[in-house]
Parts: sequence; C-alpha cells; structure tokens
Amino acid sequence: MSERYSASEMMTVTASRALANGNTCFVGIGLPSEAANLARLTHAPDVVLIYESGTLQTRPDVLPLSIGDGELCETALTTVSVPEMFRYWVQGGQIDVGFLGAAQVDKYANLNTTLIGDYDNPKVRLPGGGGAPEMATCTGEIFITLKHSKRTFVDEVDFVTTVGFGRDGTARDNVPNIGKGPTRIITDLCVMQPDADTKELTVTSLHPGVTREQVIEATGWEIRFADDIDETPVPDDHELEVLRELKARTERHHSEA
Amino acid sequence: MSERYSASEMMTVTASRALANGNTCFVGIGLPSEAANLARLTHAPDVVLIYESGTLQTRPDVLPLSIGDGELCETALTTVSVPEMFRYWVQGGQIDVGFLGAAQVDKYANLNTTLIGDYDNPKVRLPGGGGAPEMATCTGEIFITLKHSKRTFVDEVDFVTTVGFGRDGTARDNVPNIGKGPTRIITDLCVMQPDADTKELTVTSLHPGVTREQVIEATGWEIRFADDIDETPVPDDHELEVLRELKARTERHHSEA
Amino acid sequence: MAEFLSLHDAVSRYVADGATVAMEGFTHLIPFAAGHEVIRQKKRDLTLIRMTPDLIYDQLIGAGCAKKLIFSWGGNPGVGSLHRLRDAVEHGWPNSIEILEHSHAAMACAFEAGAAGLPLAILRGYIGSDLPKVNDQIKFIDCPFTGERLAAVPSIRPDVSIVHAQKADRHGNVLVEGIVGVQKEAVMAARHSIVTVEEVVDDLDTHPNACVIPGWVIDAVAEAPGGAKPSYTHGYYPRSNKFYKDWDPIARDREAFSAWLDENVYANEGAKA
Amino acid sequence: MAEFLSLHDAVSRYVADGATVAMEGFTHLIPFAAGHEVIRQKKRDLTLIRMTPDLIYDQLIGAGCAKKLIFSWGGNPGVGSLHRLRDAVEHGWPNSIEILEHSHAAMACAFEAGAAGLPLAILRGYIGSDLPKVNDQIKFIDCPFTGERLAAVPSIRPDVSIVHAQKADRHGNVLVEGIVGVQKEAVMAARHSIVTVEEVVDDLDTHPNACVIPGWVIDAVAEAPGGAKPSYTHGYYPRSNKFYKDWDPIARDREAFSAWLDENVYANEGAKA
Repeated sequence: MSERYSASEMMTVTASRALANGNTCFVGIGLPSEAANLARLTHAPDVVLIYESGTLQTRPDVLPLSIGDGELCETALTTVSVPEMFRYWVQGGQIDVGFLGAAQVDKYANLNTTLIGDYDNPKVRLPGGGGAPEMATCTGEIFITLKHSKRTFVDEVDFVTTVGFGRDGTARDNVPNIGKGPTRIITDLCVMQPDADTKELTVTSLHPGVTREQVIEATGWEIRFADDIDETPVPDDHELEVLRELKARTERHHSEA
Repeated sequence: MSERYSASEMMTVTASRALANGNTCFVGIGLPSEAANLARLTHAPDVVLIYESGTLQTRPDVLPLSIGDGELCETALTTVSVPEMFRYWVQGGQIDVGFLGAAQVDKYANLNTTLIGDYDNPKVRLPGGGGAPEMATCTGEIFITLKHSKRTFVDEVDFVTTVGFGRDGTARDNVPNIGKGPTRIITDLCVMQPDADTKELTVTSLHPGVTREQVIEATGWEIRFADDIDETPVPDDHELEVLRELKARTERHHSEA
Repeated sequence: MAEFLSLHDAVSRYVADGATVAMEGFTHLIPFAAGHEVIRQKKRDLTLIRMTPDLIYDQLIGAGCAKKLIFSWGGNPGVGSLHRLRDAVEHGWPNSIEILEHSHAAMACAFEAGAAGLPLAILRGYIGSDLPKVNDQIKFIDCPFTGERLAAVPSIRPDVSIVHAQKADRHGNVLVEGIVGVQKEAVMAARHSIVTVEEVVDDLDTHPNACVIPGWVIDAVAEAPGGAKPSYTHGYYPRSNKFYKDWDPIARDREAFSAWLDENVYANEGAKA
Repeated sequence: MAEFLSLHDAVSRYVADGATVAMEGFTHLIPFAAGHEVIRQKKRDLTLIRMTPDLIYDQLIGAGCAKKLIFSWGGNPGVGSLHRLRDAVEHGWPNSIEILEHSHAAMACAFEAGAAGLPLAILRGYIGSDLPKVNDQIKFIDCPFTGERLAAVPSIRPDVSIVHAQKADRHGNVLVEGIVGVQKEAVMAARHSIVTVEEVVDDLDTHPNACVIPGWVIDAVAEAPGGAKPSYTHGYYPRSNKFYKDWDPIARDREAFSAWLDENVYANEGAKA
C-alpha cells in the first residue's frame, strides 16, 4: 500500500477507470455509485448514469444514500416511471454497462444478495435481488466492485440471485438476447476477469504492493492467476482529490437532516 | 319530422342523452364526438371524454376534425402516450362507455369499417379498425350512432372489424373480462337495442313522426320491433341551441387555415 | 370518483383485515402517514406488496400487521437491513410471515400488467437466477413468433393501493411529480385506492404530459401534509437521511422498536374527519 | 449518440431501399418534411409502418415508395379516404402494395413491446374480430396463471423510425410535448432513428417528467422548422384542417396528385448540409 491513497481508494479509482466516456451505465448504490460518479467527474464527463429509480442521465453533486434520492431527479435529463425504466431502458437494451455490488460472489461470478443459509430457514436474510437479476442479463456487460474477503468471495454462492455464468460457467451459452455478463470484478486487492473458455474468475491485475498470497488468502476458492498479470495503474492526484471532495460533500450532506 | 329540429339533430340529441353525468366515455370521431360533447355542454357536465390520441378528460370548445386535434390536448386534464391509452385506460377497464360510429352494422351489431367486398379484392377499401375492436370488448358498454339506410344496416357485414355479438349472437357468451357490448344504436329514425336473449337488434323507440315502415325500408334485414315501443323524447330548445352553436363554432374554426 | 376523507376514515373504510395492500413510492413519496394509520387501527393479516419494503413495511411488520410480504428488495437503503423484517422472517417475531420474492423488473412489469388489466406480465427475466426455484409464481412461456423462452409472472391487482403525492385539485385529480415509481400503476391496478397529498389546491398548474391520476380512478383523497416523512416529497421537503440511519439501532432491538412505536405512532392519534 | 445532419443527409444515410420504416406522430407532429425528403430521394420498396397512415403515407404510396403497409387506421381524419392508398390497394397504381392490418391497440402494444426489447406483445384483443383471419401475424396464447386466451402480435422493430418533435438541445436530447403518440416507442424500438425538430436550443427548459428522448438513443437530429405541416406542432403552429380537406380532390385524381407532387415535393429541393 501507498501512503498517498488507501486500498479502498485504489478500488474506487480502478473501478471508475473501467467506464469509458460515453458509456451508458446502470448504477447500483454504494461502491458502484461512487466509482461511476468519480468517472463522470474525471475522465468520462459524458458517461450517462442511470439509476433504477427512473432517473436518466443524472449528475448528482453528492452521492445518493438511496437509489431514489431527490438529488438524482433534480440533476437528471428526465425521470421516467419504474416500469418504463425496466422495460424500455434495461430490457430494451439501451444500457452498455451494469455496475453492481454484491454480498457474495462465486468463482463463476454469480451474485448472492438474497440470504446466507437455506432459503426456508435463513441464517441471514439479505435484501434480495432488486434490479440486479435483469440488469445482469439485459445490459451489454457487467462490472462488479466489492471488497475482497473469504466471506464474500466464496466457492459457490448459497443462492444465485443474479447470474454470472451459472453454477458451471455455461449459463449464457446459446441463450438469445443476453449480455456478456460480468467482464471484470474490481476489488481492493486486484482485478479479476472471467477466463475466456471456462468463465472462471481469474486475476488479471494486482494492485501495487499486493501479493498473490494476499489474494489467495482472501478468496474462498483456489483462485487462478492469468499468465500475464499486470500491475494495476495507481490513482493520480486529480482522481484522489476529486474522490475525496466528493466523499466529503456527501458526508456533510447526509448528516444534515 | 318537426320544423323545430332536423332528423340529424334528433339523432345527436338522443345519442347525447344516452350518456349519464359522470360516465367515462371513449369518444369516436364524427357523430359520437358531436353527441358526447353535446352531453358535456348540457345535462352531463361531469362526463369524462377520452379520445384515443391520449387526451384524458378533455373539454374541447370546438369539435375536433381529427382524433388528435390540438384543441383536445390543450383542454385535457393530461395527455398520455397512445400505448398507455390502450393498455391502462381501455384494456385496464377504466372506461364506462365506448361511443362509436361505423360504415356498416348488421343485425347482431357487428361493425365493419374495413372494406366492402372481398378482403383480397375489395370493392371499396375503408379506413380499418383503429381503436374500435378493443374498445368494443374492453369498455363497459358500447353506444353506436349512425344514419339509417339499407347500405349501412345490412343483414351480415362483409367483414367483422369490431364485434357486436358475433355472426350468431353468441360471441360474448362465456368470454371472461368482456364488456356488455353494444347496448344501444341511435339513428336518425329510431333507437335499437339487442334482444335480451337472441341479441338481435330490435327497435325499442321510434323518433316522433317516424313510421315502422320507414325503419323497415331503411334496414337491410327483417327488423323486429319490441313489444312496447316508446316514442323518443324530442330535443329541448336548450339542447338545440347548444348543438347549433357548437357546430357553428366548429365550422368557423375548421375553415380558418 | 374520489371522495375527500380524513386519513382515519379512508383507512378504516378501505383497508380490511386480511386485505392485499400495496403502499408504493420508490424511495420518494413513501406514504408513511397512511402506514402509521394502518398500524394505529391494528389491521391484521395483511398481504403487503411493495417493491422496496423500506422502513414503512419494517414498521408494519414489526407492529404485527402482516402475514405475507411480496417484494423485490427489502433493505434500509444505503444503511443495511430491515431488522423488523429479518426478525419476522428469521425468528417469527411478532409473528412469522410468508415471503414471496421477485426481482424489481418482474414486480414493475406485474404492476404495469395490473394497470393494463392483464392477468400476467411477460419479461425477459430471471435467466439463471434461483428465484424461480423458490417462487412458484414465476413461470415461463415460449414466444409463438421466435420460440424465445420468456418469464411470466401474475399481474399485481391489490385490494387497495395507497400512495402519497404532491397535490390534488378540488375534483380529486392528483399530480405526482419527480421520481414517480410505480404509483400510478399501483392505483390503476387496485380495486380501491387511497391517495394522501401534501395539499389540496384549486389548480394543479402543470404541463401537458404531467403524471396526473384522474380523480375518477381514485376512491379516497386525504390531505396529509408531511405524509411522506421521513422519505421526501419533491418540491416540499427533503429526505431525512438521518432518520434512515437512526432507524438502524431502533429496529435492531425489539424493546426499542416497541417504545418507538408507542411514542411515535400509537400515542399520535391520527386526525379524524 | 445523436449527430446533427441535414434532413437530406439523414434520409440518405439511414433510409435504404427495401427498409422497414416507421414515421410516427398521432395526428400531431407528423414528420411531413422527412416524408417528402424520402419521396425526393426516390426510395423504393419500403415497408411502411404507421398506426394512422394519414396524408404522409398517401403521398409516399402515391409516389411509388412503398411495397407494403402495416397500419391500423388508414383514412384522412374527419374527411374520408386516403385515395392514393385506395388506388394502390384497389387498382395497383402506381404499384400494388401488400397490406398487413392491425387494430390500434395491437399496434400500440407492438411498438411498446419493440421499445421494451420483447419479441411479442400480449393484449386482450381481437375478440370476435375477423382481423386474425386476414393477418397471420395475430396469434393467441393461453395465460399460464388464469387460462385466459389472449392475443399475441410480433413486436415492431423498424430498421429506421422517423419522428418530428418540438426541440433538441445541443447534445441532441429531444423534447416531445402534447399528444406524444407512440413516437418515443418508435424511436426506441428502431435500429436507427431520425428526429426532425422545430428548433435547436441551449436548454430544453422543461419539467422533471417530460417526454425527453435522450440523444444517445437517436442517430440523427435534423432541424426542420415547420417540418410537421400540414399537421401541427403543439406550441408552434396549428393543424391546417383546410389542407386536409383540400387534399381530398387532389388525391382522388392521379394527374392532380402527380402535379401536386411535382410542384410541392420534387421541385422543392431539400436543404443540404
């Protein structure tokens, strides 16, 4: 780790760089929202951010706490109904990238946000699917960002809320009208991508100062590493400054009332 | 006939009286629009007029020439998209009365607005179904108004664009989620209603001065008369005055540009 | 045709024990005042429908009003869990509740289909998800034109839908503005509907394509200023993000929750007509 | 992302011979200027889709651009027939055209389904009508929940949709206001889209739930002041009801029509970039 930036800043900046200028991006709340707005405020001013509350092309000045904060509507190009959002915009194929978080992800990039344990007798009940199950199949591709730990990166999720590549990596094969699915997972340690053949998540880039052992230790399956592993480029000063200002503004705003 | 009013005024006033105050009415262009607006300007100020262009609860000052005149939008409570109009308002069951015209109607109140002759080799090609086919089945009931003649009142229509009671009177039997269908036909000679059992159109009221022979002569099938036939009440002076003013305003408006 | 009623009378008339009730509002315009009135009137055995249960359903479930929940995302947005919902699901307190779980896309389509008078909604949904394994209301059909397999869910047709909006005119026509969610669909899909509004005005004073729900598709309009707090009403007051954060420790603890309910709902008699 | 093009260049680039083209606008905002440009560029063998063919398709059909028409009401509103359409259907002049005929409800749902990325639309439609006998694209399915028989039609996915609107901002975001018809659905359902606008402005200056089509779902925006005449643009100019009435004798007569076309379309070179 550097003293110039934290591991979570490294994660957010790397996630933000995944978005290209001009992409249309369906934004999940939390880390994805932070990364997507950082992208908009730095290298991708024309990225189009869409939240499932119906707010199209929104430019929030502070990060929303919920998916439907007033800020999102006030700064949007327009706001459509939620049925229209899911029918015309998500299912209609108008979105390039879905940017998701998750509680659990497994080696085939399946996401679990439903529960830990058994469905009829859960150990922990989580919020559920929300917009993710269809976002994962109807958008062009999916980026996922979450913190790396054995608790979140598991061999097999307890419940496939949102499909990555299925229990055996083949869930998207021969399915018509389906997106590419998860193409990268950005954590605080590394970047993973699905193997071209098996679809198993594979480390393709390590953040500076992070060792293979750290990743192996934090992953709940025998994680593979690509033949050529890059070192993830570090955040630049401007990105860090913009991110810190954004988080400070957000903090002030949400503690107000 | 009286000298106080014309046969067509008798028809329009009678049709307008069929609408009750507070009814929601899906209005077809032409005679139905004239009758519905007369109702709104006389005995039914709270009748809700809906045109298929998406204009909800409209109060046009002049009769529209088309189903989507600017006047309809400017005086509407709000204007929705055409898919919403047909999905939420018509199919959603929010409309009490559909008010229709037609080119041909037969003894089971089936309407033809498609063509005269054979479909693949038409003698006369008419405009087609428009909003009528679903209006006829999704609204609570249907009123029809058109001028009486052998050419329009035929034994069997060449094409069932819009169902009344089908070729044999049973088309609505045991069909779920279907409206009552045509409950009255108002012409310049009389009022007809479907027989409770057979659904065959039957004269229930003759306009003042009109003879049974006139109706028989103008109808393309052996028209039946109800056991008790009323004389249709005559227009009052206020109705005639309002109707004539409405038509004069309309005439002036449409010849302007 | 909409009748102007007090919130007490509207809830008393249209929300029966055992009813299927949808209170909608997607983060924005959540009908908290109406939800509290339902709690105060001790309605029981309700089937509660809502895409995002939010604190309003956490409170209703904790107060023992619900026997079943139909939903697609049940959390405290940006904060964490709905602890009253979890306590009911995980430990049966104050009573166990049945849950029927969808994705947002499916619920949005099901409300849309309900408003459209259809018995089902069709969507390209649930591909590869385990949700169809635990929700027997998710079926699949083959498109007769392309052969594509598509998901089908039953439309939502609540006994009563309750929503909050900015304003009504004297005829009960209601303007909803900002994040409009599925409120219009909820009202149109329901047998009966109650709309609470910030204020009643002479003229909605709006634009040609505004989201206006005509009075003749609404049963009752009740004036309830601040009726969406701690959620928000665009143009009137902001969301209390602080309340959402403060809710977490209250909801984690049965006693703290019960005390909160006593003080903030039961003791707070709703306005009568 | 929307590109600002001249109408000439937009039509030249996106409307190919043999393409499936939807020009929408429900009485309001009918894209006449764009239709005339298609006639001037002598596009051929088009499959024309439009709920209400109106004069614009009467002109395109009379000019020989169409090989097929998909529609649900083909008349001159409030006046009578579309005589060029009738002449093509009844007598094959200037060429015979195939027609595929729906109801408004089915076409509106088919546009909606196209925008929603679905292969089909489901509706409670065509009960008792003869239309399914002459249109093999109307099928029926049984609801897997209730058993109810419902109509199914293929969604509409044009190669190119062309609509007219009030204004675009500098990024190509378009405001449609008033009677919005199926224009947004037509644009979103199409592979490519052209929007003509009355004017390009710095700011759309509108309300939170306006019908705005974002520039990134549009291919080309072309400025075309008066581009909807003789139909109308809410807020700009009224419908010329007189023109609609005057059209009847012109369209009844092949020679009168051809002369009209020469004088008003062919002789009137469209603005180039």
